[in-house]
Amino acid sequence: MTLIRRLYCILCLVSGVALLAASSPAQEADSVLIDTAGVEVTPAPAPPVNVGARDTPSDEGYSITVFWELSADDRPGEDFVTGYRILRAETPEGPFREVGFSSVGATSYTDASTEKKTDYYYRVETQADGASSSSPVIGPVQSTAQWFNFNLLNLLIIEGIICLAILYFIYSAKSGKKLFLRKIAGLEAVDEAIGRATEMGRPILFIPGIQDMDDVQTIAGITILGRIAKTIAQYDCRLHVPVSRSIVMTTARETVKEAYLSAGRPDAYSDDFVNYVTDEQFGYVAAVDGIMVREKPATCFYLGAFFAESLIMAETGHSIKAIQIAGTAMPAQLPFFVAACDYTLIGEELFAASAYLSNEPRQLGSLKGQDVGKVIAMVFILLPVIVLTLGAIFGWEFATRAGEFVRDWFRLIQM
Amino acid sequence: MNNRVLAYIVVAVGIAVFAILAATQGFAVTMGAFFTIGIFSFLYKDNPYYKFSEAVFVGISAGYWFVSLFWQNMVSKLYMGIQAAYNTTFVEHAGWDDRWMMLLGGLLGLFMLLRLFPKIGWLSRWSLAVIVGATAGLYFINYFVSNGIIQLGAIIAPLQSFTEAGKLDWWGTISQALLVAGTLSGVVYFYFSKEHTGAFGGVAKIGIWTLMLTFGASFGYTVMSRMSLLIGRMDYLVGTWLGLIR
Amino acid sequence: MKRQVPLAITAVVGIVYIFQYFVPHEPVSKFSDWFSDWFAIIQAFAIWLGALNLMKLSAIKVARRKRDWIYSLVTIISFAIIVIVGLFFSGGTDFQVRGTRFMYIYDNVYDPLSSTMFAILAFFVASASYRAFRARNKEATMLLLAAFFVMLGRVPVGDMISAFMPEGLRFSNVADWVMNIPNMAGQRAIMIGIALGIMSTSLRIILGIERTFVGGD
Amino acid sequence: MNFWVRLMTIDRRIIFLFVVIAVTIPLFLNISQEIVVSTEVQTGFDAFSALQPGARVLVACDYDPPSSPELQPMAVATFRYCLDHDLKFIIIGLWPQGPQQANAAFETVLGYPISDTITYNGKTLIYGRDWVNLGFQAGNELVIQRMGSSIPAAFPRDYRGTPLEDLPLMQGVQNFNNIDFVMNISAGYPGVYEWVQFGVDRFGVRLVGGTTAVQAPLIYPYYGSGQLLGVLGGLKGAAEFEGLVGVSGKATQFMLSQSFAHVIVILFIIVGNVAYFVGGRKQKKT
Repeated sequence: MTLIRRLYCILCLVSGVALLAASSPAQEADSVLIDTAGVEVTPAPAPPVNVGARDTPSDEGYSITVFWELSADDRPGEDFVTGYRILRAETPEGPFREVGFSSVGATSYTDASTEKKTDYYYRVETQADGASSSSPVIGPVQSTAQWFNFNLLNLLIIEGIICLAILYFIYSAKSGKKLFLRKIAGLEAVDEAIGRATEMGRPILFIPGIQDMDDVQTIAGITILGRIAKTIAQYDCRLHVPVSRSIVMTTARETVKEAYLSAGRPDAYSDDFVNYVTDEQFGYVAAVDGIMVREKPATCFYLGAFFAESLIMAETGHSIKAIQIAGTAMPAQLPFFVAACDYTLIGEELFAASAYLSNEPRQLGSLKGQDVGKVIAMVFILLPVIVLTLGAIFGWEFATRAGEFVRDWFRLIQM
Repeated sequence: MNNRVLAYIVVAVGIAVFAILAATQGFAVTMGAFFTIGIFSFLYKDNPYYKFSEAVFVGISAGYWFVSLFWQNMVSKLYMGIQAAYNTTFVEHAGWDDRWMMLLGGLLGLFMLLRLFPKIGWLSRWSLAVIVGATAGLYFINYFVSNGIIQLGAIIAPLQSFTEAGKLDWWGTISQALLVAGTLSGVVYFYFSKEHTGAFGGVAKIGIWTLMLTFGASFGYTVMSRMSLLIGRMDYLVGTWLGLIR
Repeated sequence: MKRQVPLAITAVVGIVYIFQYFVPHEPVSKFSDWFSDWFAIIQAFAIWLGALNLMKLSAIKVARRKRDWIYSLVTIISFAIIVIVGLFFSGGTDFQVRGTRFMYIYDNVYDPLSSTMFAILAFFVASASYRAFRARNKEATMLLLAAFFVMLGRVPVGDMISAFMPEGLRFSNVADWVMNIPNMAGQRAIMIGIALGIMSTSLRIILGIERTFVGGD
Repeated sequence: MNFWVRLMTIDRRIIFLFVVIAVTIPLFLNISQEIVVSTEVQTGFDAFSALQPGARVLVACDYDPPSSPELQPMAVATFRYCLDHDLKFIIIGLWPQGPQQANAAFETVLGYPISDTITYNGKTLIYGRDWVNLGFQAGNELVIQRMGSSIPAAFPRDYRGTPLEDLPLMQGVQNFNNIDFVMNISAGYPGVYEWVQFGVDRFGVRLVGGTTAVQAPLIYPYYGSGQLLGVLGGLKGAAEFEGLVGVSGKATQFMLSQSFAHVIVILFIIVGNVAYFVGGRKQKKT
């Protein structure tokens, strides 16, 4: 070690002792030891400076963030300092126990094990192999909960924009503005499919997925059932909806009943249209397969959240030569529906279906709003990518920074 | 007549075979194998053996869920929850306990049951309204965060990538470009308020191709998965039941 | 009344549950936990409706000696057996601990049945690929190609038969590429679409524009 | 009727028969084949092996017997690895059968039924100190969300009703900050999807997902975006993982049947297409 370095260490040591003298007696003791032991043993590293602690913002109130400035000995390229110990106590006198450890170069630590409305005192120790030196005790600090999570501000803004777009079009549509919507093959085919069943005098099978009402896909499926049931009521054709969840059964009955009511055929409705089989995925499929091969429905709708059973149904449906219209937001099942069914609503189309079938301006308006969302998404992909690429090609600092800013905007979503 | 006799013979032989195997291989595993084969028989065609297995399956599984929900949700959650809340508030006098909120759940549950009484059945709509409203609210954010925003953030990166040597990695760059292009065209395919014609239609076309490649990939993986399950089943029949492997 | 109140409830609850995400402060931060409890409890009540419905239909079949009534009888019996065993002879709340009678039925009847039903898929996958995966047009061909490479690339044999090719073109690497580029692009496009779809569906429900489930429009 | 046309409209039961043969025969054969480890499995394993002895691993088993052919080998390999490297593990399940599957897998590793004290390679492990099983908890993704704020709140007791405070391993485990690593083995919903949405995005857990092959393509985007440290996809992923961990389990053993099955499906597709084109043209003429 050079003389300067040695002197420097002693200096740090003394200052450390001075600081410690103000803090806990225990610490004083061991630092004195180091002192008397003199420069023969590993000298104590400089303690971190300007140590502070504050309640972590935007949280539930169970954490405190401790921050500091690097110890004078914590310099890049030197492995003298090994890291920082964060110690906590509920009184200035201690006892202090370690709550966390931060590696070299770190300047803050979030202690996520605090209780609300309790005073905490912290100190941070610089660790060097064999020796350590502590900052003065700071505090008291309390952790409290906040009413808004500012880490999510960006999310709120993005969602806000899209919502406004959707709302705008809902209401502009209400005011009678004409909206163009492209045809969706699967939905164009619905009437034809129902008509076919009527001609053949065979029932129509509707499967609203196998998830419960706490899945938005099931809700989407049920809303579509509402539209379809209305048509079925008018065609006066038999509808069968076996379900795998009791709550779905209840909801489906409400929905179908209303559909028949609004179609002016309340007399034709019966609760037996909708029946519960079992919550068990494959028990349900076994039963539905049985229903298919025995009742031989002319048309099968599979609209909702599907898992493995999708193919069992689709293949059985095909073997009985039924027209099959499927739709789900489960990407893993889409290939089978696409391959085995006559029409498939892919992902978003499932959610658009009810609005599309309703033909009600406000509903259609919401679809237009979704498109705005897509445009926003595409812009947010394309621009930053271009900017970043150019930045990387021509080494434009500002471009790179701008691009990364946008990216981080999307990445910065956590609680 | 002949068919009937034949059927009886088949049934008799079947019972005999299973009886013997039950004796040699153990009753439990044979019962499992019995139902396994019963379900498989559907592959040949719908038949009484399958119908029987199906009926058992429906009954057993419905009962299974009935029992599970009863002990886990009705008893452990609702009853014990309220009990614990009662203790904190009235026995330990420790004030409010969040588990009191379970009562609200119980109330909504009762509303559901009121459907059994047509006069007041409409109250069940209130429970449904809560469920649907909460689901809508929760999905509104959560799905968008994990599948919208973060995916967007993940795409945003400079197109060109470099090899360890620091040279431009052409293939990597092209791939990255394709990734972005594929995603964008895919989004275009879902665009509702414009006819898929002209240049726009062309992009949408690329979009559907991308989707098809995606589906192909899923399909490939699914084949793998499904085959694994069948292997597992065959292992059960041939190995665990009949003990023919090693 | 019967219609307006549910719509109002939906709207209020929906909005509350959107905003709870942004509010870390109690009790709001607890709302989603509460909902999970409520839903679990509602399920526990609702299944009585389901079970009763199942029993009713089966009983009617048996009573009227409809076709295949005997199987409905089997359903009723097996339901009764497991419910009685599960409620009264399996040690109450730890009915799922190994060794209970309930688990015996689970392991030797329920499990083989569902596993087999699941395994049946293998056959349908095969027949579907034979029947439906035909290069009818460009789209279908795309799907085929991707499936082909992934299927071969994901099993050792794929690398055996493509061992002669340069490293980058071995099936496993091609499969990786398909997974990481086109597959990921497609998945993302689908996800973004769905995310928007869900947003506007939720919005329609909360605004009461989509109201089929509480009846009528 | 011409041969190709007949081939096109072949009775699917014949196809079924082929499948059975293709899958069953290899079970009796004993051909070893080299298994190439894919990057997503490798990175997952690396994240695993970066853990120091004594680290707390949360093993979330979200599957039931039907999917166990694919997933059980992963669980077995995971526990084997934890035991070999003195990692402490906490078992939970969002599926009712998950924790039992975990116990079964654990017993496969040990080779005998679990008890409160077990010995493995001379090491003595004590329940509650070296591993715990917190059992099943209803509520799907919301359970994960609750664990983010407080694990004791989400799982007040372990699977046999012991309060958490009586389990040494759970001392000082407040939330995900006190968990070093999460291994999720899932067959669907709730599963990796939900663990990413709630565990990773909201609480920043370090997550590796083992899934059925069906799920794998769905979670690739999360791997690409760095939300997942690794992906074990289906039986192949399991076999690769077994290879890295150094066990020759069911997955490795089943790989041959797997290869055969894939080949036969591909043959079906090819034959189907040939028949379609040749036969299709003929059909138009006649």
